[in-house]
Amino acid sequence: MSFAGTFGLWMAVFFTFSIFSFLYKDNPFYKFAEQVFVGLSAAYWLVYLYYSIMLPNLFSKLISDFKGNLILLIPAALGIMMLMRIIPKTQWISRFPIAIMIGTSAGISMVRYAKSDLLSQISATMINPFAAVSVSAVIGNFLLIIGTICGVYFFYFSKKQEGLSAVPSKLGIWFLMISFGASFGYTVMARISLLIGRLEFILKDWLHIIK
Amino acid sequence: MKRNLPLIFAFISGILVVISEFIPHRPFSQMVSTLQDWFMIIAGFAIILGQISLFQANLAKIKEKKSGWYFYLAGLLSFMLMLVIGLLWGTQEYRGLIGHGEAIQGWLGSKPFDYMFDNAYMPLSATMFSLLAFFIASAAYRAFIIRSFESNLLMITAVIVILGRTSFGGMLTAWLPESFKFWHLPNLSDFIMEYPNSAAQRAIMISAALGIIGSSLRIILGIERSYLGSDK
Amino acid sequence: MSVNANSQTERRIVFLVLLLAVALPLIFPIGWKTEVSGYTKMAWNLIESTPDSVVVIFSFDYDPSTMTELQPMAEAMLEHAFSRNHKVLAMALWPQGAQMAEQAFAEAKKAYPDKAYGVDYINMGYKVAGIVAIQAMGRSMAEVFPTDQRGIKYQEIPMLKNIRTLKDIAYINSLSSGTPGIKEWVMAGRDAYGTPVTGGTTAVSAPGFFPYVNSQKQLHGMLGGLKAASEYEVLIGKIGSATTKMDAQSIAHLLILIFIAVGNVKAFRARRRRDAI
Amino acid sequence: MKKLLLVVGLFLCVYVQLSASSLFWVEDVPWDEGKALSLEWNVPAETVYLQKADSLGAWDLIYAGAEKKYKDSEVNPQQLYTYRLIVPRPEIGDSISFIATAKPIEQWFYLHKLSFLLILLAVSFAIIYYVNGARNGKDYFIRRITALDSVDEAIGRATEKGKPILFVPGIGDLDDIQTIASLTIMSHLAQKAAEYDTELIVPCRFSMVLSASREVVKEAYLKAGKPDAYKEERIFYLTDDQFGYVAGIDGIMLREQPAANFFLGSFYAESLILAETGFSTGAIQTSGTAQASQLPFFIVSCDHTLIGEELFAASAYLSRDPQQLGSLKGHDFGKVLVILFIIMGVVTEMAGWHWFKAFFEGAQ
Repeated sequence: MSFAGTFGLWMAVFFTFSIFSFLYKDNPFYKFAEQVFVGLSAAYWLVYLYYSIMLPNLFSKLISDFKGNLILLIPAALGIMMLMRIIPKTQWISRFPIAIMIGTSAGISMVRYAKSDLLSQISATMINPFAAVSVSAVIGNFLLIIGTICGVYFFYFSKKQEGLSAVPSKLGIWFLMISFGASFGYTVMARISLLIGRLEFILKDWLHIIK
Repeated sequence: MKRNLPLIFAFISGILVVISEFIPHRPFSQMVSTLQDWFMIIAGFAIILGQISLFQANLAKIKEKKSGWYFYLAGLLSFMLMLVIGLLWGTQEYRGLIGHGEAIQGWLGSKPFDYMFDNAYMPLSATMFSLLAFFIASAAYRAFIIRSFESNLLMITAVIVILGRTSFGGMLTAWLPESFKFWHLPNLSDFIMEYPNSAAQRAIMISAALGIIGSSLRIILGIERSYLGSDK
Repeated sequence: MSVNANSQTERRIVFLVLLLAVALPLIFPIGWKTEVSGYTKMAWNLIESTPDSVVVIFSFDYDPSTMTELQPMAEAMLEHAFSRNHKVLAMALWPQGAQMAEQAFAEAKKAYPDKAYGVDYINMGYKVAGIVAIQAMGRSMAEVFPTDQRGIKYQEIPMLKNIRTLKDIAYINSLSSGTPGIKEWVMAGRDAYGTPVTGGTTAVSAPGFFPYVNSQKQLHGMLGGLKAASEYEVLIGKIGSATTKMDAQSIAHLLILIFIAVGNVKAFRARRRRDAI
Repeated sequence: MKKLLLVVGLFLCVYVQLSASSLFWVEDVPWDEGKALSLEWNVPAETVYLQKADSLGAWDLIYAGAEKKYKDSEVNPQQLYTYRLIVPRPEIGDSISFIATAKPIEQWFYLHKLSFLLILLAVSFAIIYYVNGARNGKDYFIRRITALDSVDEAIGRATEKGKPILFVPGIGDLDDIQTIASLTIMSHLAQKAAEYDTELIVPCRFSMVLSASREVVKEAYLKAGKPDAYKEERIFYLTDDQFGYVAGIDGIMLREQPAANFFLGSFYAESLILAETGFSTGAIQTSGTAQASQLPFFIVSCDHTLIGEELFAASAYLSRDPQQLGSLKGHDFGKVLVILFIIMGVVTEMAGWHWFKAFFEGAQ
């Protein structure tokens, strides 16, 4: 292997161990890796943003066909207004791009969530519970309908939840807890895979213990 | 004026987006994607703000010789290094300011930016991510304790699903007769994932969607405005 | 929740034991047999029942971030295809997929050293444009792949002499971790040209593809995650990296359950001690 | 409008002419953005081949199979498209072909989104109605949200110990409503922190979030009457990178040892890294997110967790601002509506009246 390759490998190994060392306790190696990570990644995203967004979507378009892309001057102006924050006196100007961005985001989120998380989830729950092949699926369908309704009711804020009205909300919590347990258990595998991936790097690429 | 005019802008842009969702005709049909492209461009400008903040903060710590200032110096240097090599020679797909740097590429095996990406950024990021394996174990050890009925539910379903996802979970209940197949651990964990779990996820999604619709509406109508700060 | 030195030590023990539990099975494989699920068996059947000497496509639609799960699948299925004497055309809808293919070939060659490049297998490299590329392959493969990864002309590749379009391919195997991937192959490959499609994906995205494994066989079974990969290794009788990694997974899962049990015993004791005072 | 009608009428005439063949016809998909054509044929054949003329007039195969219809979504509005259907006739060793053309049209309303529009309007009007009610002095009740009752306690403990408070506004940018909800909660916290003279640390992942956070905290200090205590450098940017950001926050937690951590907003895989590191430093932790997949980790590792919608209700709960409470009442109206629709949907499905569900499904 070339010198650059070997050096790169050892650098990767060093950083891997430095991050792992954090599990024992805070130490200079972690501090070093942490600061390098923050610095590197900040610059990485700046460079990435410049090449993959600013250059093709703004600068190249304006340079190659300025008149045809006049509309792009609006986001460019808003972007520059955003940068006015650097000077304390002109800080208030940045409120315009912020307000426009937040207003647009609010509009986008409103329709997007109403569609994918509200409407489609409601219609997905409109099922005939008996239209299933097995007994367990019929029971499951009932659980699905009851669980969804009780879960939604759990989030009902404008009524004290006591007496009879506490029952569905209690059921709702049970469903939430079952779901949290299930998601936790389901995720274990993916997380262990991440560790296997790192150990594979150390044992295979670096130490050549496993093939 | 410094506060009310932005609020009017927020109102107009929000309403336009909502209306355009229902109108298939141009220019409305392209409004959302155009605005999202704009968002990226504005964010592209704005990232500089954060980087200046980072730069200044590190510089201040180094100047004041705060404890561990050399770590901040290392951070600053890695920032500069990545920025400079990225701009000079570009990335795998893009040409940098002074070309592709074939000579350096021959020596390093790839562009300096990609070399740093592969050998520093990637291992740092992947290792940080893999810490989750340890934390998921310590969280389970500490928190899955028999206490109240609710926490027991959490623990029991977690145990069933953890068992059901591996090879020995299947072995454990493989002796069950055909009529009890439902209780076979992989089947049981699939059942939990498919029904009670989906029900709760749906409930969270539906109510959170209502919360998001409400918050968005408050923003568009200008009721929620703390993000703009004060008038002074 | 206050944390004392005692519980810090406990945390460290948990971390260390977990590290060992994952590392040791990787170094010393156990080779636990996994129960084979229906979908995996279906995928295996497709490759097993396809006659020999046909040309098949392996599409590497993933990158290093999902290698842990997908590479073992690629290796196991590739070995199976080699054992059935299928001629494998590797391609990639993801830029880094071509490298993944190279690695998989290198691994499979260890078991089948006689397989020759260009005669038994070929790497055509990365193709942009996802579904559009697949549609174009339905019209003419030579147009989509003027040359292979190394620059050999399509017409000069022995194994592709009689291959003109996707219809001449016996089956397609897409190993995918997102878009473009299995879905595109099903829509543009199987639905439009009738070429059978099978594939593998990560455990997280697998449920999204199950609907395609239906009576119309839009997908001839599929592998979801490491577990399915190790099942495939059981079917071809190999203790490969999936089985080893699955051993590590199983031990780690078991260990977490032991942690939960120990945690409960400890809490129970502490409560008794409190009650006694 | 008249012109529009005329144009639509003209198109109708043209296409009736062109699609006169009753064996193969192409139609514009109605009520859409003019990006789809629907093709249907009625020919007795096992397999048919459908071709489309490209810009140069060459035929491209777009479908082969036994179906009787096809939807082409790769078209542009107001352009004429020509299709050819080839039906093989093996018994005579030949094939028959049909040609049809159509033009996709852009309309002014998505009809299939009607249910979506109605439900959105219903919820919005309910919210506006209750907000108005609140403005006119109506008082609305809100049930306890346990996770929020401990906020004062957490700040109090940080004050007692003389340690700072850490507030993480999630890893979403400003285009995520969860981030904005988090910022409104932060404004209450910052005000409290200012009153108690406790330091507040806010690391941010995005520059826009940084800008908004500074505005919010500055205003809160102003409201608390302590504008001089506001330290801009304590609200800072780390990096745009997900795990780089987490590595930085972990470092802060270990070195500054904050006595209270708040993780509110949108979180992904890093949730557990943050919560477990925070736990190991002994801080009181309050978390909240609408990201259903991350809630389990917050629940097991944090002292208090805002689940889903509670995150959006938090600012109303903390401020007791009548307008915010009114809006919350509007969400509750939405929940009643949802529950009713689900029950009606299940009943109609069981009765076999599928139009009800279909009406709601139209929106996708």
